[in-house]
Amino acid sequence: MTALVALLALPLAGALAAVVLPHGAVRGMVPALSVAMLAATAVLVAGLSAQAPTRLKLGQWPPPVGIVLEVDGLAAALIAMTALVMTAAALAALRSEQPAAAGARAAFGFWPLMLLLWAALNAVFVSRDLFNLYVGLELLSLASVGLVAIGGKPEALAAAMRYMLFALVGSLLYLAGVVLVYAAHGTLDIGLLADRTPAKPDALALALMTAGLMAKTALFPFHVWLPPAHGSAPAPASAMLSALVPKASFVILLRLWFEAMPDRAQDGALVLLAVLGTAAVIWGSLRALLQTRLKLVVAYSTVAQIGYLFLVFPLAGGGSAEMPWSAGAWTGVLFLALAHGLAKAAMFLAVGQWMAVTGSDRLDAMRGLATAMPMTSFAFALAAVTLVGLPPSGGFTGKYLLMTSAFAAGQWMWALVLAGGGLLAAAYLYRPLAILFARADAPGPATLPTRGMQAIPLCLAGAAIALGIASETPFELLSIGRPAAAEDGS
Amino acid sequence: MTDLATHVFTGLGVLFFLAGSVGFLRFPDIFSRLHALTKADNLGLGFIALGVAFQAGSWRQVALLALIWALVLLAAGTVSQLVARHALRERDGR
Amino acid sequence: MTWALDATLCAMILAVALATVLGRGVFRAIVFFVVYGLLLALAWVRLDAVDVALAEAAIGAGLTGVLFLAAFGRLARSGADAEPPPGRVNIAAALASAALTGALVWAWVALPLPGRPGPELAEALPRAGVENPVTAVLLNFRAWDTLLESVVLLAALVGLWMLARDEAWTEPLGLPQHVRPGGVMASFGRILPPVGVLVGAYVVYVGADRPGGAFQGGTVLAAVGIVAALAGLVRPPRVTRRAWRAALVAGPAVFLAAGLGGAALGAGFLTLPERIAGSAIFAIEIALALSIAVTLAFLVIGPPETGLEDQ
Amino acid sequence: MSGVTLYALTGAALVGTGFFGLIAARHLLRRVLAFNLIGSGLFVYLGAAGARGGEADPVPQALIITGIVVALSASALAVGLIVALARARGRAMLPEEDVGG
Amino acid sequence: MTVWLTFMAMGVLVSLAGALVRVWRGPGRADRMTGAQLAGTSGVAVLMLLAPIEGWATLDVAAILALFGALAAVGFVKALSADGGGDPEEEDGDPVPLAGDRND
Repeated sequence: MTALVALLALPLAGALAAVVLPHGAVRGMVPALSVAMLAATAVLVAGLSAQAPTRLKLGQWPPPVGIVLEVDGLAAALIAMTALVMTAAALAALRSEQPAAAGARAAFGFWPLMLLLWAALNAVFVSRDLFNLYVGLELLSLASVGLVAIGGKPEALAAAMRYMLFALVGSLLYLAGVVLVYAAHGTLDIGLLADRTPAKPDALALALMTAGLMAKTALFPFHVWLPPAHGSAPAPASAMLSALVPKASFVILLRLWFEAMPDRAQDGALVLLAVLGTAAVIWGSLRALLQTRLKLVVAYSTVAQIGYLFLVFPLAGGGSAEMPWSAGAWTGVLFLALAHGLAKAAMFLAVGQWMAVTGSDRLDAMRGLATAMPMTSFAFALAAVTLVGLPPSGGFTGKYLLMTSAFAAGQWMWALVLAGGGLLAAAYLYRPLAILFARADAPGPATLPTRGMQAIPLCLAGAAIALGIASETPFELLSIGRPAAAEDGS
Repeated sequence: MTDLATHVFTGLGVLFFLAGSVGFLRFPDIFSRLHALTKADNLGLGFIALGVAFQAGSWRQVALLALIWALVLLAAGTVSQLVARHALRERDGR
Repeated sequence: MTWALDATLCAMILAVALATVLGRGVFRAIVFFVVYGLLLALAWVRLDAVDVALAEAAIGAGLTGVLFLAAFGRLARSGADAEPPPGRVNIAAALASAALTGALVWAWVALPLPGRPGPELAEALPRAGVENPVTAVLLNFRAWDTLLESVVLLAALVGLWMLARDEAWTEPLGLPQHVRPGGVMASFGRILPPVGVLVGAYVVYVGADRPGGAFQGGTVLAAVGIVAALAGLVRPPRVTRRAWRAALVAGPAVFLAAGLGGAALGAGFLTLPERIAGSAIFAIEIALALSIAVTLAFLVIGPPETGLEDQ
Repeated sequence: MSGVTLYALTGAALVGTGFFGLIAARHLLRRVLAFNLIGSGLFVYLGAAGARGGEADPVPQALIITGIVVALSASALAVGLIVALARARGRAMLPEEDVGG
Repeated sequence: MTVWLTFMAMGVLVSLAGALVRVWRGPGRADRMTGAQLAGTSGVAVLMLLAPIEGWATLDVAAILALFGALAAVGFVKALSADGGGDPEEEDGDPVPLAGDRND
């Protein structure tokens, strides 16, 4: 309980302090804060493994009067992944920040926005109140847009503006659904909603909220904002935005379809979500193949990887709910989400270091960089292993669980998507890897990042692999408080 | 008696408002239209405030009515002056 | 008869909204939007939601309007106020919009009778520390929403400041303002602030028992600051002034500290013990109103600018 | 038809009107205006739902006040972005939509 | 009394609609802004008329409306001055010319 409060309050307090304190003090505060957050995460996870989900009634008011927070395995796993990625991104930002070059403006803005983003993510992961989730999402979106705009170049401004428009539309659609839910049921609490008699407008509310969250998650065809936004933010910001932010709206989708309204999930709608996910895998991969800037390759890869997450809907919801294969699909998708977060953050942080060295993120500028910077190149390769889904990575575990579930359900086409998507990922990641590990034409760069700096992406990519090797612990964690719909029916 | 006063004053006030609007629509240029804004409407608002004051249950409410009217008067005076200057400049600037 | 008033009001709201969307010219759209906010405030009064009416009058009609007007002026000076000529009528968009409206109308008809937390709220209200139920929901029952909302404002402001030019970063916020000494605007800027501070403080103060509260009152105080700045009475500060940055975070900080205090005392995060709930909420409201006032004023005034870049 | 229903229908119509503006307009300031129309339309709808059956429900009112403040925050950031974008590009439109005119 | 006041409020709304016609037609930006100002005064009048019906807290809304009406108008003249910070009473600095649509 204390750990949960700390995980919510620390980043908020840190953000407030980062607005007031002088820059030097903020730089000193951030590592301490990250350590405290990691410690609180460890306490939270340890406390959770022993028992059922932790519930916190804010202000001691039970719903429908008050707001309930609940930490289940899903929330705890994402909080932990967020803590790792945020810490890594913060360390990378601390080490790469050059006050003279970056300017006092960017140096001032980065830390409050980053900490507000962290607070918003944790708040969304644990909230069980639909309107509270709306406020959390807005905080997330505004902080993200600010981080994209921090670059200040015209492309960054256009990307931030486009992001803002999609975020606004997404919020409004989600809000429309929330309004309908409250009008029909007089409560916003997910737990209470699950027990209410279904009302006629529920399907419309669910559709509106889902559409809004799809725009925020950047599911095809609402993905157009993502690559330019993630491509033009500073590298540590891109790492957070790509690894973490789409997961928040995805978690809300899971809460809606599996916890708040599982019995209102129509099979057709579930299949449609997975079809859009399939389209995202194909389209994102093809676009990634065509990019000449490495950051855009990585960003389009996020579009494709987000697509996989939507395969969970037909495999664990609707007619598949409480079937022998539904738990596997649920856990598999969460493995994919966690592995993608760690691997994607590693990639963006590695690219950021290469950009600092070569001055550009064009693919042809990276030729032979592996000789000079083997650690970051190895990190990129490990992250690629995870994204392709090769053993023994966390990506492999996720895909394996999903594929087994798809065959068991007789829905083999989703298995095909997983296999085909892996091949496509191998194709678009082979290009940068081949260039990196090619023989260098020119002498290596004169100044290199420190070894500690180069180790940061390696740690993240290593964690993504470790997720697959030691899959037992996360597997146990993710099964805590799994919604009934995704529970093993056997 | 108080009800009668309310009827009379609010009725008068609304008449001023309607007259002001007609003037505002029909007057030929911005400067004469600004007259409609400052004269007829503020007079109308004064009558309405007076009429409603007869329904008030406490002096606090009456004071608030008076304050609001004063606030609107102040704003209207300032605004018409500034907007007129602005319009003059906009016209001459072309 | 009352029904006719509602019908007239609704028709006018719709007409103004349509004029905002369909009329030519961005400036016209902005002016219609200002009127729209004003009419909505009337609608909220008719819907028995005076707290919302206060917020709408202050924020919807007032601050948002000033924000858009200032943006229009800046766009006009960059030559970006022009709109492209209207293309074909966008039939797909019209159909989608009609479908959305139709769906909401259908939902209204299909809504079950109000299921609302009436009994639970009535039971909880006496322990909330304030009599105004809306304030009780905002600052006690759903305090977590309100705390997050107060940092949403902060996130928007920090994001807005990131849009400043690097060379303008150490300049005061907003454009430099100047007025004719002794002119109408200068005297207006001197008369309005005391009145506004009075009204704003009053709205915050009565919020515990009657319609009003930190957000509405804070917005009025923000308006005072904006008028004072526009009239050249005060100069907006620089971003580097830490006292002002402290004012930005005071409200959320006091709110968070109160929430953590509850946790430290063993009552639980964001729990206000019944004995002190009233005074705790009052303290939070005062700090929040201050921060909201400063944040909103800065949001409208804009990021630091040199004022030299235009032409 | 009761007064409350009238407001709910108005809210629904406002959402549609704003949605049209959001899709059809290209000038970004107009789009942010349209965003505000949709938001307030939803709030009117919610407020009407809360006012059903006599006694006004305070929860929607609190949600709406929160929503109004959040909408203002988003509008302020969006408007700032538009101004910065117009200063950089000379146009208040997204590059890909800036055709003709 | 309720019926009478409601009727009067409708009368003021009708006059407000007249102001809206001017906002639509213009032709100048000052005409439109003046129309909005008139609408604001009418809104204050409606709120006053509704106070005995809806409760006197309505007057608080009216006060805020009056305050913000003035703010919007000052914001207008300021925003459209030559450098975005001027005063139409000053010697120099004409309003910004329209870049686009003249009838805007």
